[in-house]
Amino acid sequence: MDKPEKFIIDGIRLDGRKPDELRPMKIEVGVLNRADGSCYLEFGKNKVLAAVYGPREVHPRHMQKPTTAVVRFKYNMASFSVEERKRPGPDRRSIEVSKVSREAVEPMIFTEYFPKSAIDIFVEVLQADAGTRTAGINAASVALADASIPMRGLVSSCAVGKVDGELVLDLMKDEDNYGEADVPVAMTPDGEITLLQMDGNLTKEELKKAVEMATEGCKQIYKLQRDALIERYKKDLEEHKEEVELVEIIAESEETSIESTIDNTDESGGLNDE
Amino acid sequence: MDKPEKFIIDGIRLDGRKPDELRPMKIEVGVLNRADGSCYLEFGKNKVLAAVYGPREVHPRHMQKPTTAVVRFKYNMASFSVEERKRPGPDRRSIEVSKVSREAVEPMIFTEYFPKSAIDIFVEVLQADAGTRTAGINAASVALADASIPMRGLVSSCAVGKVDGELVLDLMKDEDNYGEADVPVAMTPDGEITLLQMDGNLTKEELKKAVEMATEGCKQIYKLQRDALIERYKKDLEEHKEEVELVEIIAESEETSIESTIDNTDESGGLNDE
Amino acid sequence: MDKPEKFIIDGIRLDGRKPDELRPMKIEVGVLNRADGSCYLEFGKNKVLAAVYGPREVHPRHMQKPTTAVVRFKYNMASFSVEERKRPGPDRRSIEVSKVSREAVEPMIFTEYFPKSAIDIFVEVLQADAGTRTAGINAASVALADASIPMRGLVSSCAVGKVDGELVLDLMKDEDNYGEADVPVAMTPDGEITLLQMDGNLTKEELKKAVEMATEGCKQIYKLQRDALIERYKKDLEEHKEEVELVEIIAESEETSIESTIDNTDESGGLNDE
Amino acid sequence: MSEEVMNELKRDYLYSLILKNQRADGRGFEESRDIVIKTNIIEKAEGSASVKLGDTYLVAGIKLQLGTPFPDTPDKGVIITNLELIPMASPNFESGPPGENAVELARVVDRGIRESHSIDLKELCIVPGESVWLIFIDIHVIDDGGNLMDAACLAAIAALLGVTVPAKKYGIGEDFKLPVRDIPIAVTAVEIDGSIVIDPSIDEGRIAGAKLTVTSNIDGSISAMQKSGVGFFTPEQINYVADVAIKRSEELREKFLEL
Amino acid sequence: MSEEVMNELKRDYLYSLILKNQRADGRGFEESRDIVIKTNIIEKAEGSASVKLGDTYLVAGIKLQLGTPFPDTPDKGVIITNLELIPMASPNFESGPPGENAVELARVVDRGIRESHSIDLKELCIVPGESVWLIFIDIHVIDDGGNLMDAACLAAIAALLGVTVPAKKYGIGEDFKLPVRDIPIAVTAVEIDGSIVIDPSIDEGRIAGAKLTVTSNIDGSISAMQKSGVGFFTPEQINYVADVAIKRSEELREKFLEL
Amino acid sequence: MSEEVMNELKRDYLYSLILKNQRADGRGFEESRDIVIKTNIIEKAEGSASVKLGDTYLVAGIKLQLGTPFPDTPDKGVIITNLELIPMASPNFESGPPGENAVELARVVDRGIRESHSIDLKELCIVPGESVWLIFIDIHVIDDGGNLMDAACLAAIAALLGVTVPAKKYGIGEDFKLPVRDIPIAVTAVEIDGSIVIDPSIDEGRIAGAKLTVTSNIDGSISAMQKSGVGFFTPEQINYVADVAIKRSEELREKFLEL
Repeated sequence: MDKPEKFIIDGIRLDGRKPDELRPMKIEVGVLNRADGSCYLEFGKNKVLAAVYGPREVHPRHMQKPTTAVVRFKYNMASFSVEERKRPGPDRRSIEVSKVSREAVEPMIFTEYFPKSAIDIFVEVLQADAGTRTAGINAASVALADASIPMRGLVSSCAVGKVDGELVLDLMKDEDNYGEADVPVAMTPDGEITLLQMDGNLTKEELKKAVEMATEGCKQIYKLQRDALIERYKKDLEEHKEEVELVEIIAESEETSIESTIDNTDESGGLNDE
Repeated sequence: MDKPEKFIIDGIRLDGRKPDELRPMKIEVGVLNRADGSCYLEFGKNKVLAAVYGPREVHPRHMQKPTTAVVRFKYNMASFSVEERKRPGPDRRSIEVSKVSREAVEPMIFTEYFPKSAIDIFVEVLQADAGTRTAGINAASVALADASIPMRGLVSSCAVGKVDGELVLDLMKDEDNYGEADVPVAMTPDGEITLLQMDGNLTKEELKKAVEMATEGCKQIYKLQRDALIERYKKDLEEHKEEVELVEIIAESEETSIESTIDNTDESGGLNDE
Repeated sequence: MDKPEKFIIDGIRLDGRKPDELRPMKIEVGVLNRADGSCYLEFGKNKVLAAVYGPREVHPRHMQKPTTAVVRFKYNMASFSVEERKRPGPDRRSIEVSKVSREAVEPMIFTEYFPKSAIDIFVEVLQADAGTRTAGINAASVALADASIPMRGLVSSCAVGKVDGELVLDLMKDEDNYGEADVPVAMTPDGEITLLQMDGNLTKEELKKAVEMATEGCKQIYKLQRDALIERYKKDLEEHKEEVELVEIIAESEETSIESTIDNTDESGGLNDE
Repeated sequence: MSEEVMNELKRDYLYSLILKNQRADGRGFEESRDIVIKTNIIEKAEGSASVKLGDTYLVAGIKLQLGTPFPDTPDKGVIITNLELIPMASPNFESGPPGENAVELARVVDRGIRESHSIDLKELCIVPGESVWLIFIDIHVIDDGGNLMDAACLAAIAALLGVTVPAKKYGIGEDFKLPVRDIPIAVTAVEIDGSIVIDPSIDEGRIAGAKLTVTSNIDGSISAMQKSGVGFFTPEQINYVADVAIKRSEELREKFLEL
Repeated sequence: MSEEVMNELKRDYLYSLILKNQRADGRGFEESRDIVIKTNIIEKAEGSASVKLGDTYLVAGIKLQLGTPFPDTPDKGVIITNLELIPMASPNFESGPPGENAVELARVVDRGIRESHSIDLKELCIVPGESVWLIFIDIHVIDDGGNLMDAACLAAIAALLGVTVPAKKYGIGEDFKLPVRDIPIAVTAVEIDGSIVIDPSIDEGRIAGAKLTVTSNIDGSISAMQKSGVGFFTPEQINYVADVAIKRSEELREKFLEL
Repeated sequence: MSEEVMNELKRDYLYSLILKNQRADGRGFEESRDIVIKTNIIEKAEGSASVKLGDTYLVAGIKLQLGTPFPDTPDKGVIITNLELIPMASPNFESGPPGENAVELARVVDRGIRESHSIDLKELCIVPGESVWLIFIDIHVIDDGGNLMDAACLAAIAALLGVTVPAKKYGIGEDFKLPVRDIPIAVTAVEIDGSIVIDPSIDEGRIAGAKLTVTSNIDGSISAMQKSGVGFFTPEQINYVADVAIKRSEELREKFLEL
């Protein structure tokens, strides 16, 4: 697609969203058998899988840390996930994305509980639209919870961008390609920022507003992550009926006032729902 | 060479062989100084060397197995061994050939005698015609015996192919290039199959017959391998005269009813016989 | 530059030097903060840095030697150091230069004092003219002394070449490109040769003379290396006044009869002198 | 250590079942696990399929690009098959370039498709010697539940069957369906203590001696075979596996795939 | 072991200083270390600069070559930025291909230059789609004294400002000055125990939680940001760092660099 | 550990022999081991030779292909020399890309041939700047019995002397003999406890301090030298080794090789 003349017409973006609206997101928890925790996540046309292994032994040994767990994060794109076939193996972009993604989730992990161990997080991008790193961080966060890794809270992530001189939430592909700025952000439930990158052109004032918009986006995503995890626990519990009520109560008490504004309609068509 | 019109004319193949006839094979045992066991083998125009080191220490340590020896097999083609110069280093083909070759000889090795150790087998192809993997397995098997690695028996290997719709033993280069199927096989003296690969097109019935033909070929090769090893022991014994009779008796008693049908005439022209 | 018609006119070379004259050399000691010892050295238009780390732990462990230190030498050219941008990472030339450079300095190191340890020497070429390996060895030798690694003496290095059928000391770039022979040499203060390479065409007699010329060149360089180290110690001592006289005496007593014939004029323009 | 003890116990248990003509998951020796195939799941790929075979899950994606043919087949398209055993799929997989298992899997998948002449490569030639279609078959193993070989072969051919050649995008005529002429299907059996079972689970795969994969075609002929593992087969066992594999591939074709 | 004890002690000491609004080298929280920039120090390079930032020392060299443009920007020159953490620079650096830190440094330097449109890439096109200038920015870290990011960005833009495009050498017209339109400057701050300090020394970098780099331009706008490190920032802290960074970059531009 | 004790004992024994002017295999200090050279042993190569030098055994193969010349020598063929220390040849060799010893061996072989102008590279130019012959010299070390350098040089030049340039196969005229103009031969000596011995066995090589290779030509001039090893030579020793090497190379040329 060539650069469109305008990205926002009468306050509506090319894919019909409002400037502050996220793309639909779908989250499935515990989709893999071998991994200790896993998550399949769709975010617009992004399709990503996250798996967590650990805490487990560190190989090679000299990478052990004496007082904390080592957290490793590998972000990888499938060869067929992008328009032009990608050569297998890590490139410079995915090395950087892996690093900042690890630094986005690691602050929430109680690594001190598992000295000399490794917690391995793998994110595979099966289909890439714009925003794969934010999709991957959202999925990784859920997979960590699914693996019962003790955490201070879930990390949620989305990007804010600038098109037609206006800030918009969660860039889709064309907005990303031709936009004026891209600011991926990840956040704790308390609004602490664990990922922040930016390229393009922003004024100080725009930066401030971008972080505020990202905060709203992350809150919505947090709700979806929580719902998906609760759904998962419920399913587990249906197989262990007697325990169900207890958990219901816990879930209730944790409920916050945040309301999901995304219609999580796209429940079909997933990779793993047979 | 372009594809010939016919590969078999009046029951005779392009190189003068009958359909069930092997190419000439020449085997020399103990040709290298540094290796614990070695073998030089010519099979048609194939010229291969096999060397065995071990049992020896495993590096890196974490590759050790607590209760058995690790068997490693590295098949490598010299850059000058083929028509078009081959870039040094392993390619995907040689990685696969190394794997199936190891799995062809390893079942015969008493690996349980050498826990935590490594037995390393190296096959170098100096000149490649068709059938280098079978030549390499034959040579490796003899080199293992020369290295005094305890084995249940020798493994023998040859291929069966299909040209002009007919099954033939031991494809040469042109038959391989233009043939309709190739089935490399390796066998124990008892006819148990430790290597079987196939590509091309075969019916069930042809497969059955192919395995039977390979069995006959392997029997002939087994005889040549045994003869070469006995020859080698004799030579050793000539330097230790007093022990010779005992071994003669052993050799006799092991003799089977298999008769070699190949004239092992090509005793000159080798790489190592000065 | 194309090949000039003559390299020596009326006994003077293209850059104004006499046949037995070195290019100007500038040596600064202790220029780096992190390294245990370091040296910045200009030799003609060559600009090189040497750093020494150690004795320190060996990684990986299996590279340890039980009775001596391991000496490692890594010669590396910056991508921008040469006319045509060099791809980062070691090529075959730098692997060989690293090896012979290590073997040029290692004989002078008391490696037996530091069993199981590593002494790491790094040479970075920031700008390459002809003779980078000799510049690197000179700098490495000084950096080893700066790191207080116990040594039998300093190693000094320069090349002799042949242009217009005549032997000349210390080839510059054009002489190197179009010359008839190049003989890099490194020497101990006692005239023992620790580096000798040669390519081109030399008679036995020319070889003899080349080594003699290199010996004279190395003596001059040795003086400069010593002066630079004394300068460095003096500077250190100025900060510890009371100790200064003692060292003056030591320096005096070590003084040899060798006189520097190089004007060490080029004291400005260095990388590190602010 | 405790892992080794577990493995020892598991091994003994599985052996004892086999002796009683049983398998841990209740299957018969000739019975394979449930299969779910989904196609065209990746819009960015020209073709794609996921296969769930018991606990095993993998995805194949097909990308087409223009490129130059091999010198010895100037009038034919090119197939490049790659398979990644990414560390997500198993605690035993490591990052890095494909090891011998990944290479073997990719090459056996490739041979099955190539040797059955499943893809009509001559129809993928644009200018002989200069320009042909390159077909990249990339297989991403996501959950290793055993018998990756059969799942990988199935995903590859299922993905290929849905490919539209994007000729228009490259300005060389109209898009067309990839000319697929055959449906090669691989069936794998392992030998455990003298018995032959097909579609081994991951635990069965671990305790098996030898393994044999037979890839067969619509007409009942065989296009690829591969023995692997430290063990052996008798000729009778090989003929038996070939029989069962051909039969089973017909069932799978009927149930899931058609030209 | 003793090294770890040392680190523990150092960490406690630095934390206690921060609590007293102090830094180990006496600087204020918004104060950066002394800077010395030298340009055109490598004659073989088309441009070069060394930067000394406190104890940190590195060299950037620029080489220009002819090459083909990227297919999606046929009328633009190409920037390739590479940074090597050579083992000379620190006992913690190892030989080998760039690791994640080197890659991140190179990419953030690159983004600052690229996104500020500092280089007018259209003027580096010779024949659209065929021949453009490739600008290789190679950064050699020689002494790691902390905050490599700011030093690397500074060296890159300082080196670029001195580049003459060697058109004559390639027989395509007269040499000309590289068209540099902006001077992006990176300023890095770290969070230590709730306080924000800029231009962290190596020890401060080690004990810091999160790190934030802000690259800003002549007009006060921001062209690149990068949070790294295992920690987080509040939105207020981010706005504060952006403010300080923009101010500091103006001072640096005034003192050292001009178009 | 016992290996180290053995090495210690062997070392002492060899040293004591040297002091008595003896070598373990009874040779004189200037005497080399038996040599057997066979040529044209690999039909698939344009030239080939095996060399047995005492216990050392290696094979050189020459392949010729068409390719583009280097930009700075547009009218000359190209020599590419590669040497592999494959793990078959010694328990000390490991798989993987050539290490420093293999690289050094290849480069010294290459320099001897190149600098003696042994191959007339101008006669290997087909179209200046576009098409020349590439000569691949691949040396496969099969059994390391010491002094690989001399054996490798010998195998390379012996193989080159038998090369026919396969012009016809590429459709560019008649085949012709590779234009070889000189026969560079390398002779290596080592210093052991002050004494100089030539053609070191593997054990002598291990205990030697320094090693010196001198490659000399038909006219008695030297085309390459290489000192290696952790040790040194006096100028007198170097002149002595050069003398012996030149003499020995004449004997070898007479006995084995001619233009």
